[in-house]
Amino acid sequence: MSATASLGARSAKVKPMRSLPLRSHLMVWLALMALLALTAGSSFVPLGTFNVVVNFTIAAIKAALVLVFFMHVARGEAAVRIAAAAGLLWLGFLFALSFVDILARGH
Amino acid sequence: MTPPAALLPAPAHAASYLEGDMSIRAWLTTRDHKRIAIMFAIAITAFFFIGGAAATLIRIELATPAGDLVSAETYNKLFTMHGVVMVWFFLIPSIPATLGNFLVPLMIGAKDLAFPRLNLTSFYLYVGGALFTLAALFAGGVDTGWTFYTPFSTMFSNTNVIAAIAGVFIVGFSSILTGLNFIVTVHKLRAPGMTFFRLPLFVWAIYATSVILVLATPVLGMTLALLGIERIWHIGIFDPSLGGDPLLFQHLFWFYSHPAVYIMVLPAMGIASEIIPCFARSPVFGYRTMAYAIIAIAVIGFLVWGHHMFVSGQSVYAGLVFSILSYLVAIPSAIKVFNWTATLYKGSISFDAPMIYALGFVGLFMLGGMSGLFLAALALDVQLTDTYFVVAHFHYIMVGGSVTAYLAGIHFWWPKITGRMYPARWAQFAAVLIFLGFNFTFFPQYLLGIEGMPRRYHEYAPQFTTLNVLSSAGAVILAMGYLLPLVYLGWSLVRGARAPQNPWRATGLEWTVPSPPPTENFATQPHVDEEPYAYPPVAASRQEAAT
Amino acid sequence: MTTAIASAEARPRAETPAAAADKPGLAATPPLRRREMAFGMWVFLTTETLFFGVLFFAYAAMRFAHPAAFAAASRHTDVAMGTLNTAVLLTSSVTMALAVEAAEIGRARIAARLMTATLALGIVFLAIKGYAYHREYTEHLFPGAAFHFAGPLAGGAETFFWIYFVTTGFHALHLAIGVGVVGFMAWRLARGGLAAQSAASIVNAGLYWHFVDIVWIFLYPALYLVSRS
Amino acid sequence: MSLPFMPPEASSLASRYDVLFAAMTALTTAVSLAVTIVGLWFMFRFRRRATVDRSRPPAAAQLRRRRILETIWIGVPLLLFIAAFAWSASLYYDRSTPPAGALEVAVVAKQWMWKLEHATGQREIDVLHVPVNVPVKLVMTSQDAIHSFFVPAFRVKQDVLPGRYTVLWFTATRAGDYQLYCAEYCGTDHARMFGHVIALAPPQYQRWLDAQGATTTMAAHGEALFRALGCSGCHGANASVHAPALEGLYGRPVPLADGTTIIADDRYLRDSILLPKRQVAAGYEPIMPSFAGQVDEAEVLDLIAYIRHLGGKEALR
Repeated sequence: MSATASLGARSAKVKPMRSLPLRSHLMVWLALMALLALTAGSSFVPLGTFNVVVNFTIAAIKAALVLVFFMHVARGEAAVRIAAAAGLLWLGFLFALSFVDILARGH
Repeated sequence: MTPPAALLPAPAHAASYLEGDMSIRAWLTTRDHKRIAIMFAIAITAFFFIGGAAATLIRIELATPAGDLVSAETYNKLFTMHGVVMVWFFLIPSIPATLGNFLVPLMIGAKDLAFPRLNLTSFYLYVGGALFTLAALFAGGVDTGWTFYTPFSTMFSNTNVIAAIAGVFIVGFSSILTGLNFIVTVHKLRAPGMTFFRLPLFVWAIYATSVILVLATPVLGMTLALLGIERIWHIGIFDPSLGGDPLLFQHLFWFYSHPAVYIMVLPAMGIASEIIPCFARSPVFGYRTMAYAIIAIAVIGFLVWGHHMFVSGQSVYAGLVFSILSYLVAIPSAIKVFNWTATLYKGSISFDAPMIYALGFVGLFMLGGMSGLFLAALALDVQLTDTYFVVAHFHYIMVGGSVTAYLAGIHFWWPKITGRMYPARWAQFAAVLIFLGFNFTFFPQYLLGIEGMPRRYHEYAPQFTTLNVLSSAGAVILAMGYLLPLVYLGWSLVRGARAPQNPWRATGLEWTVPSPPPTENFATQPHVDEEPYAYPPVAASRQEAAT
Repeated sequence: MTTAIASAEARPRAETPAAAADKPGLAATPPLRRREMAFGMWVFLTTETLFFGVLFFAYAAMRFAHPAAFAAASRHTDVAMGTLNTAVLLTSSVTMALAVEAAEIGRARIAARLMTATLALGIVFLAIKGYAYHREYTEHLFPGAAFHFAGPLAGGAETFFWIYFVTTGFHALHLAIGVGVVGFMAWRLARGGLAAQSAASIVNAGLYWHFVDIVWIFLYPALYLVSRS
Repeated sequence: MSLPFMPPEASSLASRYDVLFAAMTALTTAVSLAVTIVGLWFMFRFRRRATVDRSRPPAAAQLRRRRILETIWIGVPLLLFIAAFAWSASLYYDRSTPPAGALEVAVVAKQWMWKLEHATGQREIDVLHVPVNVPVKLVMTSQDAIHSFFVPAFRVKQDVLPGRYTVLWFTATRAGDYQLYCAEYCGTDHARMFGHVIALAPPQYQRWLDAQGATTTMAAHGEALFRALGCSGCHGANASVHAPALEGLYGRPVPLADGTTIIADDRYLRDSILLPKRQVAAGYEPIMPSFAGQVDEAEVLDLIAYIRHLGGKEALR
């Protein structure tokens, strides 16, 4: 199988790592903690509707950090990214079309 | 797609999956996809006849306008049982878990599915969940209908709702694991040279079905969980007296249950796409279009659930959006019907039993699809929804479509699966009988719906009598039609002639291994260097010589 | 389910290159099999996305129906404990990610320790959550006959707390399963090294753990931060 | 026109519906027949024993022809479908939009009966009398499960939900007795939740109204209830309690305590009576008790009629 051959070639190129990537993980942890502080702090500031926007934007950024640095979603194969995206896309279908009903009730 | 000539006479000593350890214990702990497929087939056949028995009682009751055979409570429990058993314990697993399980690894040149142990887990989840629900259905019964609409199911039904949905919840995990297994298998275990656009359309169909299983089933699972919690607690999001919204349940339920229709019918389309080219000796018309159509159905099929809710009180705008999307999903289905028909052109057609079943499927699916166009039309749906028109429509798709195609597939691959031939004439006769019996049973129901007879009625106004009697009479023929294969296929297991490796001269990797296939499927790794459906150009056949 | 996927056996396959066997940490599972397993896990997580998605959908619909009640009820959740728990879970994701890295480079003992840290953090999370549940229960915030919420928005507040308990309950259940799996793997790793517990399964356990973390990342603002200003 | 198997055409929408139905039937029948005939012809002509030219054009030409054919049978259905959608959508929109000034009837569905109350106060069970050629608007709610109001002869159907009002309208065009069904499964006696809509020519309708004897209107019923329940103690002109005045309230925007604004429609009034704490008007204490359990759905509709009357929308007598 050609996929197997190329996989073998690719893994041969990867240099075996001998130590833990402590530094990069520490950076991600700091970023996550900073974002947590930011979201918790900002929600005590009255911003009106923007509180919701800020909170969920920060949540999305945190989730993206976990996905990229811990789950290596960008490093993997295309099929993995499609699988991950499909879940979100289909959830989007559920929300979008249901809310066409919910938001327009009584009109 | 043919392997090197040296391989063709397969080594006679390779033990088939039906040889070796045949003890019950070996079967119940097997990880061989072929044996698991057989166990699934036995289980779903049992559930088919349980669901069928409920259907028979329903039709007998409806032979007269008065509710005289069973009480209203019993009738409601019967159609609930019929729906729950047929949808979740027969139709959803039918083709994927049996033929799909057996054939997908063979068709793509793999030894097994990606996760054999998970496959077995899936079987036990299915059996466990189904028996659980069945126990609830028999011990007291459930009267909510298979749709479990709130707030009836949460507040007003006094029956075993919790137990029933718990079983369905468990069976849902079986669906998810089966779908997951197929997706990974198709992505990762294809033989060298078996590119995506060389996959048999049956594999495409099973792949698309798996995508739906994986994306839709969790929504059903959580929705049923919320329903159950709400029924126990009496607080939740569906109950209007507590500020909830019963339409949320309908949205979530149909987000699963509409795509579930495609779980049932896509594999059926896959089977037709295998059989028609084979018996027409003609490559399938527009292979790529057919593959794209499968994917289009799987995706757009998720965007149309609201057409079940045109009179539910959902907003008019939502109705408009769901209606236009419903028309869009009809396009790829129409393409498939046209392409199957075009496949016959310049073919060399023989009418063996699988072909008659497959052509019957195309006809019945087309009639069902056409009635779907009425139901997608907003104004027409207002009149027709919740009447027998809908009942006829989805039985044309699910019974006329899926069950007929399932039987087509069983007859097509029976020699491969069992290593035995069945009596051809009997099979052809049964195929015709089922086609006629089916139309006799369900066509009158279209007319009943047009006349305005609501569904789920235990007794009805006298003006509906004639058509109901016709339908019940047709059901007798249909029931006989369904019992026949049980008899002659059973007979063939004992007395049938030994099947050759490729009785239909079909293309496809599954026909390059002995019948029945060896435990390891392939003696050596197959390599694929041919396009699918490379049926011999008719120029080479004997008819040409005769011209 | 995770265990089932993670422990599906690595079948010997004709096309498996033997070359991978000499790489430390990858010994137990051929690369192709690893990719099958990882892809299977991702597909499983996709189903989990939809599974939790229904809860977020219920939340969104109900918050839209009862905005004021959700704001008021959310103020009764314990934001300090919620924030602390978020920090705990985020940290556990870091230790889990490091454990996976360690297993990948063949450092079984370090991986086992990091996984132990992860599961300890998971238990801390569950303990804090349990304490929060207890407090909410004694404050009559648990939906049902004993539910009590002063003011005009009791109905919507009860719906909020119903969603609160259902979503955090399902999340806690997932986390508890994760704790069990990670604990079991850490134990096998500590006893038999990577021969006993393949790195490939640890990768999958890690993916699952991070997913459960991500669910919480969204639950935190949804439940604790509706209206704090 | 009346198609075979169709119920009688007895409403203004029915004939429009039937034309659409006939068009759709013609379209689907034509396509089904065409596909069937072509398919059967192929099956016959290219049966295995037939001696027939089976040679195919070269691959490139074949591919081109296939593309053209597929484009046709994707494009043509698409256009037909868009036309069918537009036609049915316009009819659906009309069906969902009751004309102004329609005669109103309140419908309360329960397991397993229909309770109907005319604006003029006549109450009926499982039978609804309406005049022909007058638009009738039903404001419907359910006391328990979901039901569905279905009159085949009028080509109308609408689910009836608990906790909410749904609306259905029709104009009967022919006098007669038409069957009324519950179309949404609602439990044991779903099939027996059966009724009649009796359409009468205006004189007969008037006679029927007169024969009902002296009745009080829904609004008057509501007024009596309003006093009996003690609503006037707080909402009346001389009340000492600080409660919103109800005169002219109906149909107006109401600012709520949470900063949002809501239109005081049927649903808002219903919720304010049964679930008063859900939406509290700005500037008022949430002191109103719930009347859930004290009034049934029909009485809520009477109270709403009275409040509408206070807004000048409805006559009291």
